[in-house]
Amino acid sequence: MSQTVVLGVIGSDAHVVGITILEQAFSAAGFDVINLGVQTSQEEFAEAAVAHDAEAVLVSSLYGHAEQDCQGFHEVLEDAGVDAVTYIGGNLAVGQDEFERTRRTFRKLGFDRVFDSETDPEDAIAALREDLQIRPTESERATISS
Amino acid sequence: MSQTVVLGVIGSDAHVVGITILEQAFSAAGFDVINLGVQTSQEEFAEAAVAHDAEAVLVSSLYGHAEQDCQGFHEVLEDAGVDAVTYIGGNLAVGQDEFERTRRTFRKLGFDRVFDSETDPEDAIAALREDLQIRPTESERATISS
Amino acid sequence: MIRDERIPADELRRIDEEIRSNWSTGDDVDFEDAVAYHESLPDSKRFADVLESADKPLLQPRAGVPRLDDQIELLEYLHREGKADLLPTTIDSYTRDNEYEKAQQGLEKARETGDDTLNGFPAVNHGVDGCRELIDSIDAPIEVRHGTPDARLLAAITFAGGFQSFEGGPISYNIPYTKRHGLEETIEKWQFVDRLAGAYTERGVRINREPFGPLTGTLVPPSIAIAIMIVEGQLAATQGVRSITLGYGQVGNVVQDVAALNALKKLGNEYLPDEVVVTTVFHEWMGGFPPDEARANGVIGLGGMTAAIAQPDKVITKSPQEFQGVPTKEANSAGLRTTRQVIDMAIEQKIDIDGIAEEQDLIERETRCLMDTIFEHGDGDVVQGTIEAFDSGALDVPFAPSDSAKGAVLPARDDDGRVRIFEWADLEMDDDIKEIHKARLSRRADTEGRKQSFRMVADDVDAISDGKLIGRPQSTGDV
Amino acid sequence: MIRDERIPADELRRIDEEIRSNWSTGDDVDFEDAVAYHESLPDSKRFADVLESADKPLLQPRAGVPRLDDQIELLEYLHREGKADLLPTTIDSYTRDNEYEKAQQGLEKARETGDDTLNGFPAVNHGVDGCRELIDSIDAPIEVRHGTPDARLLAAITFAGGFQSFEGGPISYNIPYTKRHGLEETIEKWQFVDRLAGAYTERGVRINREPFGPLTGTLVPPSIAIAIMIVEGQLAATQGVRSITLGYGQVGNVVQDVAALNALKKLGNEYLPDEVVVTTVFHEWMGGFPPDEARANGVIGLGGMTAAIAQPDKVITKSPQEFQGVPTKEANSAGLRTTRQVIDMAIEQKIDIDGIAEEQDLIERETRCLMDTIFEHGDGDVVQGTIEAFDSGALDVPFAPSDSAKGAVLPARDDDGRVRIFEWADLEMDDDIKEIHKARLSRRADTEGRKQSFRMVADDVDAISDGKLIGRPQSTGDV
Repeated sequence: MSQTVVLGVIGSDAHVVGITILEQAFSAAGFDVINLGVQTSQEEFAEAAVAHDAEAVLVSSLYGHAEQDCQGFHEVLEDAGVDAVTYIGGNLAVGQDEFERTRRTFRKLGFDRVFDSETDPEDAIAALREDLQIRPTESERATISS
Repeated sequence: MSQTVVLGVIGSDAHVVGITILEQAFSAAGFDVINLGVQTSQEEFAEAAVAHDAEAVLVSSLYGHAEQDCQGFHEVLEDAGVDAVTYIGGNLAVGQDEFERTRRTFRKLGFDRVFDSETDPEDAIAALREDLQIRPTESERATISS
Repeated sequence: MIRDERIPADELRRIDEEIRSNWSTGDDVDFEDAVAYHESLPDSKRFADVLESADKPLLQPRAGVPRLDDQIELLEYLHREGKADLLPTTIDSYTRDNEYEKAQQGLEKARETGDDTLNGFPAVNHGVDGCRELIDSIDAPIEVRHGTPDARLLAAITFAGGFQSFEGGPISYNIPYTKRHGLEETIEKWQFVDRLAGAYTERGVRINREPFGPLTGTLVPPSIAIAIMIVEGQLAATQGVRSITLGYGQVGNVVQDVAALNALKKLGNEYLPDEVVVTTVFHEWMGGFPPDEARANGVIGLGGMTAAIAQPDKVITKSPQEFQGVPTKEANSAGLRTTRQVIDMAIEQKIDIDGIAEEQDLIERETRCLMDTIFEHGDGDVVQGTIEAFDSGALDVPFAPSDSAKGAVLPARDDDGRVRIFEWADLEMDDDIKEIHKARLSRRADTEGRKQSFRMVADDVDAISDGKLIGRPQSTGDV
Repeated sequence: MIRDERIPADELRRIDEEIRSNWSTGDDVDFEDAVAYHESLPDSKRFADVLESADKPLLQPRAGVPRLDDQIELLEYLHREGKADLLPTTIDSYTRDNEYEKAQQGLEKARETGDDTLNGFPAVNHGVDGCRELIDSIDAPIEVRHGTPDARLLAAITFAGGFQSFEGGPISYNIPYTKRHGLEETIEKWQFVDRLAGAYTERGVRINREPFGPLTGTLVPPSIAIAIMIVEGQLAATQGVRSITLGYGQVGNVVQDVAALNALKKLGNEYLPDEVVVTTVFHEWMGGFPPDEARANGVIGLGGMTAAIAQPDKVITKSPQEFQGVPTKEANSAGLRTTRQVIDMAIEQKIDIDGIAEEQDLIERETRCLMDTIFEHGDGDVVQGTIEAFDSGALDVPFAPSDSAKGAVLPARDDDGRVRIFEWADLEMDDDIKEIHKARLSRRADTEGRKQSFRMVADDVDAISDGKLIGRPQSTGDV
């Protein structure tokens, strides 16, 4: 049975290319993907996660305001009764902030994993499989080893 | 009767393009041109001016050492008995020296006229005609006015 | 039901009065006074005339800062040091969202602190007099560039303020810019903008209109961009616009870019009414730029070369600082001069590249498929057809953030670097054309020894910023 | 009488000993030890192998500073930050004039003060050990670049020091660089350099030799450059050189440049013996650069584009600071990266321009005329033929400062920007070819409404630094 991930760009951010590619990548990897698109509010993430009984919520942000957009996000999820793995990725800080510091910030906000904008979709998929304890299917393993 | 000009690049300077164009321009304007080429010494200018009974000596310099290359040049010409109009043109100073200052420097060294590297050959020809009191020929005037 | 019909004069007046009441500066707009002001402008400031009579591509940068005196200084600099032929005034984000109060606060803060608290020039807040001071100060035509779904008040004020060119359109300033504005809504609002431009045109003041060709700026297949340009051109023409500049964003493959600009010009002239003067604008690469300024100059160089060969009427230039966002005025000027040098060195050369006619033919056939489906979806009405075609996915734009487009179509480069369609979704297209795309992408997959997949799309999106045109897998690239 | 014959082994040894006594560091040269050192070098430092096996154009800048540690740092920077594939070591002017004592004083002063008191790296003074320290420090092949009429000692020391590529030749390092060295003299001296490279080659150490293609760097007609490249290649091959890189300097017309590089490769392979591996190097524009760095980047962009289409084996890059003279290492790297970006974006595209084959055919015919006259002048001996042909003016180079060339031939651009010959003087050429040039220049004169004259030549010399390719009269240009 396939697992469901909710995907979206948080806040007022309108960068769509990244999540379009993530949507394709997760679909191809066998997940059911609910793509909320750009300019998605915290509440919309929570509603979608509940409605689709999502195993994972993947948040993207590229315009540098992720930290303020994610304040209280995990409280909103908890209040709605969402119990899903949460990832965030993208350009998470304005300026030349060292990424380790950024990672700590978003871990503290409640995200299970934090990715920078250079991350390949495959890495996020591999991480999610590990976190959800899913093994690649036979055909995918064949692709990977070929 | 055509007038003779001696032309050359002074010192160790090997920039040939400018004098090649000057040679063509003065020839086309009806002068007899003795082109001494690059890397010409003060003495070679003097010898050529005497040998060809030149009305004008035109010195070119583009590598920034014109001032030291021209020290004592007019004494050498005088000692050889040269009584010609002398012009100098090119990149006459290293760096962003204001051109008026450069002009004064070379006027003091004895040159009758000083030109910067942006000067058109036509301007030098017009100046020389004025200094030697030559009028353009009929056909040239026709070209100019056409 | 909204249709492609000219807004009647009384309706024009009604909307005009209504939208002018949205902000205090709307009161100062007087149409007769505005026409007189335009008539007083010298030839050098008449945008349409300058653009249409040019004998080589004119260059225009992007630029906008909040304060009037700073904007004057910036445009003077770009004109003098960058040798820009045409100048822009880029509008701030609050104004694009019709948040004039927030723009006012930002402007006042900018005036107090001297900081650029807005990311553009809030023309509505500056009002008619502020705009005219700008127009008076600069001896070149100036265009309003923005990204506003509802640009009615902005148009009313900037037209009265002396601007003679206005970028945007109901699709091109909706689909790539906003999530929740419906297409019907933006078409209605832009019909007013075009109708107002038409009203000036009727009085001899030809306001130039420029649909935004690059759309989402990311590997947009030429035929999709061209079809949308034609639709927006038709909508503007219906409302009385007579000077229309159709846009196209560089994809980076020279043959495809030249072919696309040729097709844009040809089909624009074919589809738009004879009384419209059609010109074209080429946008230097709108996708991700390399972070390194030296490499960015290489991208700009390729753009200049393409412009020299295709000879569009106008080129919108990029700067070596594109990666960082808004460039300094020096970098902006540098982008202009690098482009100028390449164009001026190459434009007198006869550079006829093989295969342009074939590629142009393919682009034209694709565009006609899309235009046909639009007309069919609307039973002959282009407005209804556009709305319905986007709704069904028969017309679509890759990477569209708007809910008004499916955004399901996906592009990828073929083995030569031309943009093809990898995922068609519901896009309407003849099967034989789909086969051509499939075969080209299959050839690339063979070269790279991998299956066609979304992975190519992702690699292609990053390729130019990583220093290549085609997103080849790492292993087959150089080290 | 000097002829194109291989220097006998005993004569090689005699000259070698004689020239090594010209400066103290000559004592340290030991051929067997040098061969062993070369054999110890990793594949990544074998110049000929790296160049000949590359699957795309390799990039190489120009760079040389007096102190060894500074030179190491500079080359490391250009390798790391500029991503140069091949590295240079440019030699100082005193060494080029064989003034080793003055170079020594400059080097000592540089060591004391830290200033760059020399305009390059005095390799003779650094000696064999100094050169090897440089070779050991840099993980890339390095070429010696200079401009030395008598480069015998420089070659002896740098070959023993581990350099595997050496620029120059008896014509290309005489005609454009010096006034009073006779051709017979420089040919004799370069026969030794080539013979020494050949001696290493016999032992399996293939020293790459690179005649300097751009010559005077100012509108050199392609056929003249190619003929001289072939002659220098033949002279090197006679002495046993087996890896020869023929050079060509960009003229700025894409069709002519691509045609010339094609012709250079084809005729080089045809005229040189089969056992020689012929490669080509393309020099980005060697004439006057715009003072403005942004415009200079445009010139570099056109160079990169040309290289992407013609695909030479190597490209010598320019920097945006070309106008000022020696660039900073940052600017030098920027030129490399701008070129790399353009090449990598364009090289996978199929860009076949019409008319290249015709232009190439013309260049080949012209080159054959010149080669025929050289052989005729020398009764079959290329050395005597070259000397005699230059003496009679049947072979000539425009703007040559050397007394060994008449320098009477003058080039001008045609209406398409291709370099044609305006003044033939005594240059040997078939009449029908002369007619072609005349007709092309006549068309330009018609376009410009002026007579063909030296004025076009003068205008063309300045055109690129003034922002155009063709030196049109002001009145017909834009304002």
